[in-house]
Amino acid sequence: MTTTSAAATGVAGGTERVIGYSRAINEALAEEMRRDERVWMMGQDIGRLGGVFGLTRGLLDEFGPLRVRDTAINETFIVGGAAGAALAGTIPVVELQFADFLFTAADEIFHKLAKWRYMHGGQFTMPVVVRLPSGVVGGAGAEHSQSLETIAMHVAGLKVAVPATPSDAKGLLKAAIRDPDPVLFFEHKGLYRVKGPVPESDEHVVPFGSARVARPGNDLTVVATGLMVDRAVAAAEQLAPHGIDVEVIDPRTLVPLDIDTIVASVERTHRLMVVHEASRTAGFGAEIATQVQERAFFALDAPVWRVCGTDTPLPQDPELEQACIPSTDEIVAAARALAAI
Amino acid sequence: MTTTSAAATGVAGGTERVIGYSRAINEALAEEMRRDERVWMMGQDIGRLGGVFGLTRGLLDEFGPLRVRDTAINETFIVGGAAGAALAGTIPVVELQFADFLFTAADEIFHKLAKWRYMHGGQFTMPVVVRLPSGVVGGAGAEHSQSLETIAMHVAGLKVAVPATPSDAKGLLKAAIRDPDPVLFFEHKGLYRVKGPVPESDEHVVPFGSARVARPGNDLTVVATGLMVDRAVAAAEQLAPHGIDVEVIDPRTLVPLDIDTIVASVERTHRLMVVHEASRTAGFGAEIATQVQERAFFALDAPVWRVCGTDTPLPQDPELEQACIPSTDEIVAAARALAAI
Amino acid sequence: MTNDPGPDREQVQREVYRKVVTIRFAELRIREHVEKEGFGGFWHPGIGQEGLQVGAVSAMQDDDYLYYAHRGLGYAFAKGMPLEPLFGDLLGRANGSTRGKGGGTVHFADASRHVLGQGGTLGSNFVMGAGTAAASQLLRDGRVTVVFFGDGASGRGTWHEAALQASVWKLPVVWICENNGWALSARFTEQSPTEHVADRAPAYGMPGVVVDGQDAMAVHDATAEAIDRARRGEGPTLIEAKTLRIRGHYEGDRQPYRDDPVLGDEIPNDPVHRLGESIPDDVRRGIDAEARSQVEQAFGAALAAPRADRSVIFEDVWA
Amino acid sequence: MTNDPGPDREQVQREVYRKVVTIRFAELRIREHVEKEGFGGFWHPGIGQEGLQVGAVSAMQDDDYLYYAHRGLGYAFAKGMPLEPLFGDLLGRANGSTRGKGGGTVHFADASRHVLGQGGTLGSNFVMGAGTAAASQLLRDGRVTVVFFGDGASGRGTWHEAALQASVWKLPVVWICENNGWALSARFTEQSPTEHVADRAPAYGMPGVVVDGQDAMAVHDATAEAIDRARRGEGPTLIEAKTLRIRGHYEGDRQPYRDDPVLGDEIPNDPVHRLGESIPDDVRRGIDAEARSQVEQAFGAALAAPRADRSVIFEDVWA
Ligand SMILES: Cc1ncc(C[n+]2csc(CCOP(=O)(O)OP(=O)(O)O)c2C)c(N)n1
Ligand SMILES: Cc1ncc(C[n+]2csc(CCOP(=O)(O)OP(=O)(O)O)c2C)c(N)n1
Ligand SMILES: [Mg+2]
Ligand SMILES: [Mg+2]
Repeated sequence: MTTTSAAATGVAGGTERVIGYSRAINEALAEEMRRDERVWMMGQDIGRLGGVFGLTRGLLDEFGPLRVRDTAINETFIVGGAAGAALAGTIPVVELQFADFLFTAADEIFHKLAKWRYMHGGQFTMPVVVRLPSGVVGGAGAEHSQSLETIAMHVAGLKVAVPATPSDAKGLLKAAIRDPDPVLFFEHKGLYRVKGPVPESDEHVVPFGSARVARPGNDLTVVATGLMVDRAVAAAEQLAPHGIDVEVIDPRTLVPLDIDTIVASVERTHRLMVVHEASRTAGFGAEIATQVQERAFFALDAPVWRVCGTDTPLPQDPELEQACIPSTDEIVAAARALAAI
Repeated sequence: MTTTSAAATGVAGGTERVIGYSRAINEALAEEMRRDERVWMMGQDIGRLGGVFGLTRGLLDEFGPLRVRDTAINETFIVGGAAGAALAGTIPVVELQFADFLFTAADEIFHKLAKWRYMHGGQFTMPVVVRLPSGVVGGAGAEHSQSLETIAMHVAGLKVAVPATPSDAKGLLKAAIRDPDPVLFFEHKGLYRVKGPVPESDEHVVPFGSARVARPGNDLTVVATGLMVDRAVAAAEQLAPHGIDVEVIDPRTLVPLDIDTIVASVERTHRLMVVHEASRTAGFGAEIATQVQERAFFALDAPVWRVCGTDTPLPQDPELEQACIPSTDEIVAAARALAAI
Repeated sequence: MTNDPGPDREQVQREVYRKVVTIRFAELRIREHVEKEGFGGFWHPGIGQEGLQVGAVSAMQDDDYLYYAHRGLGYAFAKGMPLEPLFGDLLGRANGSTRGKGGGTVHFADASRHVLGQGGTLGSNFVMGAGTAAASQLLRDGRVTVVFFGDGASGRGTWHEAALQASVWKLPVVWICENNGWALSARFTEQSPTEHVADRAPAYGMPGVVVDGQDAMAVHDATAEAIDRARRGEGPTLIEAKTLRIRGHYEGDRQPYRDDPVLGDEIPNDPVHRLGESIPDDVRRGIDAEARSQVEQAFGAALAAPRADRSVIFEDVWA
Repeated sequence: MTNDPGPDREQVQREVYRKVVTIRFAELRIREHVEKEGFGGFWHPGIGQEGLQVGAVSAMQDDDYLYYAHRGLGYAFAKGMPLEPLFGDLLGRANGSTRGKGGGTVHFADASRHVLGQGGTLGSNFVMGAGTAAASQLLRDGRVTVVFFGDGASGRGTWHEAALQASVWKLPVVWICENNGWALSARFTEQSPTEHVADRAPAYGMPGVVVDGQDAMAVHDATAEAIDRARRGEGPTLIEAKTLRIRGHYEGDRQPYRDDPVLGDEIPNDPVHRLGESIPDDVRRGIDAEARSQVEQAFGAALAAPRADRSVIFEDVWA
């Protein structure tokens, strides 16, 4: 355990430790289950195995088989059952093994979770968290690698988290579990092993709808999420010596979206680029671009650009897969060109 | 049967009749099934009943129960089965009773239809059409009224049609059936009874990726689809006497998208507004807005605006429902304000 | 309201009769309204099926959970919801339980009476219901969840996923299939490889029971037994109540597809008559009069209520 | 290659042996590669299950359609796909059948041999397969579709939707469940309310057959019978082949969850030995040597092949 300065980590005061993104998620689950015994989990292989990505290790031992339940291969039950269990006063945190599998429970996610409260006149709350291991991870193929958060952003009724650091993974997951609304929690599989400082406190809760400035800058605003945040920051560091001072903003949640922080930045930098791993067309980059030009059109000196995943399915081959999502080099090149407009 | 001038209808030459949007769809199905005996249909209640909206009336009698098959309530089979049937050399045209039900077959739509060809190295084609009665219709509620075409636009591998007139409904459906790729065909339920001129010819095929200028104008470009096209044109007529000459463009297909026609228009009018029934946030309006500012930023005199469905589920009450989607009045008001910037 | 211990059988039957006849009057009143005034949405009449709905729900305890199906109001009324909010929902009134959000006939809810609602996509109730039962198991609250569905909905894959898991976990849930022989234009006999939906129960290691759905008390008894079993921790039961769809799929459906004698107004084996037989005439007439006036009054009140205000559109998206 | 008419049984068995032993060598070669060189993707070893895969597929005609499962290469090789493109897929080589698109062990295809592929989401094969069979019914092409799946996948709702429809329509499809007792870390006995997956067949009005999956010829015979039935227009059959998962879920899985004796390298009732018994030693040794060198040569060729070029990324999205 080390104590780092607030400036270095962006976290105000307190004791911190450097832990992995996976560990941060595991701790959030354990702490919230200790805090509130209505919190429980279900999913495939989360118990005895501790999850395909090891995120739930140790939880079966601590909380027992009624609170850490291994299901059969039945995604509609995992999500729809969670919805039903929420109506009966519990707080289910469920895992789909891959975010892509939200399509195998889409009626349950986009109808039951998103709309039940509304359709039934607000008589119920729907405190469900769906954990969704997301993004490319090295050869998992077209149906196990997608970034589908935009779809969740389009359908009203779902909150959407896209943590990029261990600290945010933990703090946002704790916020998600405490939230009375359904949350789709997109964990990036490529970040599971990344380490970073996380506040020690049990009350490290990161509020939804508050963006994080990952790197301050003055010449160009880059909005990035998930795996792209580090690449954008790396690109910024490469650009700095060339006199291009990039501000990198990580919105952390897409619903609610902290557009104010983004607009304020663009009003200073006059240029915006959105970087995301999800396919380009009709991805959330378009929404951010559109909102910014709606609100700050006359502050923009250049069009808003996007650096995004290809409009293709993802090939299985790990090298081809990387070629389908933005690299640091691509971000550097695009940022240079945009800054030159 | 009447012969109308090409100028009045936007259709080049030939004999035309005025028929309903439903009838146009029914004719397209019948003609394509006559033309190619590999074409067949399945769905709930499409045979004996002729479809919940009557779109398939008479087809069972003409083509028999093996080519017009009533299924049980099994959307994953309807879509996934169509995918499998396409691999075996047939051309399935399937109906989901409401577009919203694509969520009950989402794995089949967004994975099997969209990616099978790609994942298997291009060895197969996937000539499937999924007909999706879409949009508000007067009291069908949150899970029977949505406009979900944006989601299909985001996931690569699916073509997306959104016909707004009887002529386009027929011509695009014929094109969809002839297309070797999977097509999601969003029919607007609120247009089923609308009539319009449709060319007589069996070869009235409207190519995908070619927008239609529904009303030419010089001061402001409005892009609208489906039920919104008529409202946008009505708004344009109201604005004309006030010296605001609106061009209304109906892209007709979202994938592929004829962005060139839109950009060319904006380069003339210098202002763009997108009108859609789908929820605003991360709707396809954002994509069009973003592409236009990417390509014609310096031609824009004002931000691109959107007039869209609310970011809420749709209430069942028909009056409340109408309040959730753009009205002609709202389009008029927004266009006036945008023109004044 | 379980079978035992509780009020004696005669009282149960009288109460079931009262509720069934009330819903019957409600059915007739709604049909009249839809025919005369039109209707925003779809009204799926449940006339003729009220007996099984009320019979089954009458076997539930007050704090047991209910997911109903789309065919009428019998389920919710039997669970204690007053008529006025139900009619209010139907008519899109501000006094409806969903204030114009759910409405149609499709959605109403009453959290205090554990009426949890219904999914608009058939079969979503299966997984929701199993999940509610899993919560009861976790909380050890002793509650049972009852899920209604039609013969058509039984084909949805969610059934398979929910039923397997419910059986393996021995969840306290009771599945009640209203088999009225039709799913819109699809005959059950043409859509099922087995004679009964209940024939599928062994695949899930659960008891399957076929019961005459026109016999409200038989449904009551079968449900009571299944509920007891569930409450004892022995897991789910599948009950199939055989009934008939008297009218079209929705009011206004002309049923061009229907090749059995279209039933129209005749209700074979009418549960109202069957339940009424053993009730003394004067008592029955008193109940009927009371039910009729209750319906008239509630329908009038709903009609007189204001429509929901547009401001509700933006309410209840988020908690 | 149906049972009758066709080559005599001894020849069939010898051919099955040849394929099984070839796949066994392939399994060992791949394991060696994954352990030494690592692997981009997941390799789900099928070692020990080759017998049932090859046995079943050997009962298919050349133009019958195949949807395979994720456990090894036995299915595709038995259907006639050469080893080189299969290894190429595995290694992400340009000579793979999917040129880096599907790869892993998961996806390969051969349109000319009617190897149609596999969905990455378990259970999607059910609905795809039923649909392919519906096309055959429409085209009257006399083909049968065979769909493989695991005991775990049997819980997906797509099974229910596909199986009901296939039965009612009497589609020419044969379902083959490889029950190896595990779905990743989930024991079948803890996830199923019935002893056998095949116990669910009566719910779908179709025959359910349990067969020893280590006995390749028994699986062959059961499949041949089911295929004949399907081809005669009598509808689907559910065959459950009992087998064992010898290794982890994927190569590298340390199986912390596994409380039965982890099998490792011992293959009880090894199909290779069983099939080999009746083949004269010298013949068998000849087959083995040939198989081994075929594997070595194909693996070498795949290793030597170039990786797929980046340009393929944008190919095959559209026709
Ligand atoms: C997933 C899904 N598919 C289709 C529909 C459309 N639909 C509504 S009711 C109905 C028929 C239902 O039949 P059944 O379950 O037997 O109930 P019944 O109407 O006979 O009471 C259909 C097809 C739907 N609501 N949801
Ligand atoms: C819909 C879906 N859920 C979960 C998974 C992840 N997954 C892949 S293989 C597997 C276990 C499959 O078990 P089984 O069907 O018995 O096949 P086996 O691996 O034993 O051959 C799981 C859970 C998936 N691919 N698809
Ligand atoms: Mg029915
Ligand atoms: Mg298995």
